[in-house]
Amino acid sequence: MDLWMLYALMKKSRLFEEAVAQLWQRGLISGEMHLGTGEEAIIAGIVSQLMPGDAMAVDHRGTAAFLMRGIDPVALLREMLGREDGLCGGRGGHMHLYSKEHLAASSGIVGAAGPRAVGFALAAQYLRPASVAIAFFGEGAMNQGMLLESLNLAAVWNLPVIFVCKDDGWAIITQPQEAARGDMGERVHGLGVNYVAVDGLDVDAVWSAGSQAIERARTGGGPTFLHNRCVHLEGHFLGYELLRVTRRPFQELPKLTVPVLRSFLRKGGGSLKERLAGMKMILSKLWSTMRDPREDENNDPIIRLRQRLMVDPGRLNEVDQNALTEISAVLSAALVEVTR
Amino acid sequence: MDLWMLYALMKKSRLFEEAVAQLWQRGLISGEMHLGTGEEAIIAGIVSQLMPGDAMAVDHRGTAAFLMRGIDPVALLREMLGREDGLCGGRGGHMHLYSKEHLAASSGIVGAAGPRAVGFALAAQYLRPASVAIAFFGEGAMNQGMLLESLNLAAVWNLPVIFVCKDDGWAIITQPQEAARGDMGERVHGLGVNYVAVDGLDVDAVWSAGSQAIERARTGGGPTFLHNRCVHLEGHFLGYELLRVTRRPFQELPKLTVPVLRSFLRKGGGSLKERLAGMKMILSKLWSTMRDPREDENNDPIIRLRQRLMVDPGRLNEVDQNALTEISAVLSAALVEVTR
Amino acid sequence: MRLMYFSEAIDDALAQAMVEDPNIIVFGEDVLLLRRNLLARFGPARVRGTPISESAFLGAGVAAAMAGLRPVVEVWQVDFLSVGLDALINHAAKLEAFTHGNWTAPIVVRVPCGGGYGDGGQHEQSLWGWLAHIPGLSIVVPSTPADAGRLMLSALRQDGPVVFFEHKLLSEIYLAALGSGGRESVQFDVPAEGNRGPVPDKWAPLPLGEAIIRRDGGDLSLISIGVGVHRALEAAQALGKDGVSAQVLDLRTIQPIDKFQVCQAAAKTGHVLIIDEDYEGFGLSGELAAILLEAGISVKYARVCTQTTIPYAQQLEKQMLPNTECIIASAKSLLVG
Amino acid sequence: MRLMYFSEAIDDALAQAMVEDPNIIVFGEDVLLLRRNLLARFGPARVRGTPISESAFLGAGVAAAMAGLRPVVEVWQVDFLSVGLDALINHAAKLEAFTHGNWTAPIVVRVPCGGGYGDGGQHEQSLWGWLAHIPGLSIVVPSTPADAGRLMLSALRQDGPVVFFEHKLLSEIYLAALGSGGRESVQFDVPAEGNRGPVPDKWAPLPLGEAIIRRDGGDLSLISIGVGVHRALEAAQALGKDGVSAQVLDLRTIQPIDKFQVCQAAAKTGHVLIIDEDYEGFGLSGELAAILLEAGISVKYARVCTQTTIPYAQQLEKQMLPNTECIIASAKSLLVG
Ligand SMILES: Cc1ncc(C[n+]2csc(CCOP(=O)(O)OP(=O)(O)O)c2C)c(N)n1
Ligand SMILES: Cc1ncc(C[n+]2csc(CCOP(=O)(O)OP(=O)(O)O)c2C)c(N)n1
Ligand SMILES: [Mg+2]
Ligand SMILES: [Mg+2]
Repeated sequence: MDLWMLYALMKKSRLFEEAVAQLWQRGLISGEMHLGTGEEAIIAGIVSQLMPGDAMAVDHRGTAAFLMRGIDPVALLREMLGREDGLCGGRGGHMHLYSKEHLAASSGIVGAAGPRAVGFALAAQYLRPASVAIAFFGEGAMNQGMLLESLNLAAVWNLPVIFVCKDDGWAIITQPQEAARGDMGERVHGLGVNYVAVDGLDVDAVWSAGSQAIERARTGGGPTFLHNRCVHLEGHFLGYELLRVTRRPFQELPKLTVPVLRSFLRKGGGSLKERLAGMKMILSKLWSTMRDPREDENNDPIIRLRQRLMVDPGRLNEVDQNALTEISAVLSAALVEVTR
Repeated sequence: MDLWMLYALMKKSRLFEEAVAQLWQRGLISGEMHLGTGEEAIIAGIVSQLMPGDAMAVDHRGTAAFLMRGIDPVALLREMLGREDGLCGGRGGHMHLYSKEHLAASSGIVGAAGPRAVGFALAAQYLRPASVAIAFFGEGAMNQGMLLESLNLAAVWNLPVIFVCKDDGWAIITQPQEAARGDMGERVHGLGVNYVAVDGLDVDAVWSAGSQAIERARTGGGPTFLHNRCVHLEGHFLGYELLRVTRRPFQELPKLTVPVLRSFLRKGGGSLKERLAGMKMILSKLWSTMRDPREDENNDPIIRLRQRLMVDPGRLNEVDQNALTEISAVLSAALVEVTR
Repeated sequence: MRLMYFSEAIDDALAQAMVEDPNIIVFGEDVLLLRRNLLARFGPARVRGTPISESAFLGAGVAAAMAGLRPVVEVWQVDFLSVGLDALINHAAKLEAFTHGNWTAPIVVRVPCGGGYGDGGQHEQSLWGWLAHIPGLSIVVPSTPADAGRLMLSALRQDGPVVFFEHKLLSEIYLAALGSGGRESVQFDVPAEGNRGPVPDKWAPLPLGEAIIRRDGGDLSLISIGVGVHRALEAAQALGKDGVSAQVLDLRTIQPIDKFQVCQAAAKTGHVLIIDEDYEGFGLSGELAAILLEAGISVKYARVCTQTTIPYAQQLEKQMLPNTECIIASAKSLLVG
Repeated sequence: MRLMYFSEAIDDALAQAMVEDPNIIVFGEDVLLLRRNLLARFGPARVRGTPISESAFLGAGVAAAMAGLRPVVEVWQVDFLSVGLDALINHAAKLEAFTHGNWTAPIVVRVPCGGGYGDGGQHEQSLWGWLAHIPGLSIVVPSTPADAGRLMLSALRQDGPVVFFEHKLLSEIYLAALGSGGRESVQFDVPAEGNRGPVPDKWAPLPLGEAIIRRDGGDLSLISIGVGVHRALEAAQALGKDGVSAQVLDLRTIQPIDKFQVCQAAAKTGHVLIIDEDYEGFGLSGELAAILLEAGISVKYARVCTQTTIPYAQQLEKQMLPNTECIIASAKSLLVG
């Protein structure tokens, strides 16, 4: 494992996504935008180990994985800008990124990465022995039947799949304690798949767990599930309401609370107790976001890795500079003919 | 628990289904026919404990459950005969039996009993406190996403559902070792549901486990999964090919093997090794059926229960006679105007 | 009369119904966010979040309806019904037939639909004509706040299952949640009358199956539904300037469908142009053609529908979805040809 | 020329293709039983059973196709696609569009369909017109053994996904497996020519999108697909005795659909009767009406389709499915009216 290489991957991905965020804010990218900022250690730890012939099934948060897989960043950005010369001719957009040569495919349907990785791995069994398929998805997806089915199917067919769960503790505004019961490890085991819990903020840990899982898969040992915890720095997607409220409470809080309070007070409906219980749920959502884990620098995998790499500040600075230069070049190349 | 009452239920159900089988053989009942013979202990052990307001979601093998729930057997039989005065006006047939007043509903879609029982239980929470909902399904259904999802949902909402898995070791011709990995108990636990393994051939055991599960559900303790093993005496459905071969090998075996052998020998295709592996799978299916567990009387829950009730042969004889009389009466009532 | 936004109107009518009928409950993913106003008024027992388990919670909704509740079950987008269709197709839709009318499942499935905000092909489908193919489902696609609220009220009074389509381009809630989020730099082609409009002080149900003429005209009948109605109205106005008098018929529901008004409109002008944001083939536009032919009404006919998978790029997306220019061009060539 | 049963012909053509192309694999629930002949010839690596996990294995099939295999994925009955549609609707069908033509998923989904053997409303649906609504799927519905084998060969050569419908009433394998099992006391109304017929010694592909005239006639065009074609032929013969000369057009595939022959047939006789075992509304019969109206062909039109959920009782089932008597009656009233 080369921490410097991993750091460079993560840093470039971060800069790229930050640029995407700005373009989105300026209205140059349409639709929803789910960033992967905060999960870079997970993506880098896995994707850096892929070889030609390996495949990747990605969810709605796939930019980092595509970037780190070595897919042309200019084409990627042009895709998001909806240009004819984008990765998919502007037809897909950020939730529907595809690269046939890299066997990399995204999907906006929660859980679909599971069956897809199983199919990729099945093809590998016939056509590309010792190749593997990765599925990236969130903890929310682990309540989706097709993903559960696909774990079992991968186990039954002993396929080289690595199921990579990026558990940020949120599925839009839904938290695991509201949406799932039972232990994740047991759930995965009960579907016949090897389970490993990993600190998804530590690229070292992800890389090591990933390395074992991938090796196991390449040598016919079957699927593994890596359960990685992380924090999404921009919440569910750009413009995420709860985060907006947290970040600009004076402007945003009234927009949310005034109608809620008005409704709370309206004649007819639940008892006071019921209404209060409802209010409490809304407030607790706000509260959970207010205790923003993003404020703790330890929850940013890049900051964490930097601390380790500080042993060589000169080299770190150089890598940072290179990343900046590279992404700036990508930006200018992609934006030719677009910026007004 | 009243073993005599349970025996009577089981015996009547057996006689009823045997009559159904005959009518089906005579062509008076159309379509597929999945009997529940062999699983009577499971059904009786659970259904006998239901109260008004309790609900039942049944799969394609639902006749026994409907019968034991006290739904008019004449209407039931007339339904299978496709008559206007059948339980559903002849519109449903044996896979689509419904009784609104009993909150009992079947479905031919494998796994659908799960979400349905969850919905029934949800309604119970609002409208019929302390009522429960039962889901009946096979072990094959435990690979169907919607059933897996519904276990989790029942746990999240802490619903009064009893998931009753009737594990006969077969899903048509597919056996669990080919179709599932991981331990069933872990799978269920990992979805947040209390798991209990039960000997489904022993009505006593089912009743006791069921009683605890139902009590727990009625008092707000949430869902339980009962994993009951059993043997289906008629195989998957009437006319089941593998069983036919076993039972009438001289007539049936050639029909199956001659085309297979011809294909095995055709030019072009797999290597000899691959072909032999294919042949071996077919033979092993036949072999599994040949070692017919049905030949062991211990696998018939009614025979097993009789052995215990032999302490009072007089009473046993009386119960048998009553069952016969009752089912004969049902038959003649249902068949009025039908038999030619 | 009050002024309301589209989804506000639906929620308001729903709230009125919830006050009257304690058996109405609402659930779906993230409804604690989407229906927070209802949550604050009716409490968490009647407004519930769910896991991302569409098969399970749609199925549960159908069964809860069978057992006495009136669930309004929400799915994030109609496109995602693909993972949970069994409950609707094989259960809700067939129950009444299977039981010879004895048992029904009065569930309302609330689904955002439609495109024009940049999410692309897996998130902007319409699919109302698709679902209408299955006997036993009612299909409602309102185009104004007033209709939306009133049709929600009717939906809640049906005996059987209703799929209630809420066009995202009309819905202030979904637009904010999905399309624009925290930015003010984007603008969508939102039909003003569809997005906000007058609604009654007290909601009264609008029966399913009643189309309405949104604009009268004698040369040509534009028949549409949802956002398409507003595009048709815009086109009709432009056509008016060119001396073409176009009528606009808003179907409002397609199952049941108002055959009478369809035939009347067609017979009146002899020229029918269907505008449908759902896919062109094997859908609403075809069914309308069959209705006309069955009635023996001979007309000139054309259709402007979504041809294939909706592309992401803004310009391509705009061209793919039925737009005013397309409608005008088709209308003109229909009248000439 | 050889004589073959319907499914035997499909399997035979499939086997020929499997010999030529090692990337063709077959999987689905219980295929070890259903395709045991292929299993014995090609081995378990190419013929695989699956758990009852339609979402997972259909999705896996689509992805395997993306990654270089040519999977033939089987589902027990088209009705059960309801639990696994996402893979087809949102993935297989959209891939080519999403990638601007760069990537496709050449999967063949083999689905038994249709009724007439007593399983009722949740097991006897047709749904071909339903799936045809989704752009990006090819839809094949053969009516004879020869067509079935040849169309399977074409399906295996398509770039994109194909749904291959196998009517249970034509299929000796499904009839034995589902309808009659071990008894000889039942008899279904199986069209003889559809169930067994001459097939070529070596299979050659039949291009998708080519309809065929099964019977010529000048008064009336019966347009159908699958088992409906045989019912139409029977009706045409009966009509012939009454002096009505009816033409029968077998569409064979509906996506692509042979617009040219549809229009030609309609223009020739001026009277069109659609016979479709799929549900009537928002489906094939409507699309055909639209095709005619778009082409400006004015005809007398009627349709005999499945009206609603198929009832279980034999007599009711027979009445619900398009049957010869119905077709004859509709034809006569169309000619008179
Ligand atoms: C089948 C389906 N249901 C619902 C959605 C709407 N949706 C998009 S992302 C999301 C949350 C996903 O949560 P998780 O899997 O934890 O991933 P995260 O966004 O947290 O990375 C939901 C519900 C969808 N895209 N697909
Ligand atoms: C969704 C779905 N897929 C496939 C089928 C076809 N099918 C009917 S019964 C059955 C086997 C079910 O096995 P199991 O759940 O173990 O129940 P058992 O028949 O053994 O009682 C299958 C595959 C179906 N009815 N529904
Ligand atoms: Mg998450
Ligand atoms: Mg079983």
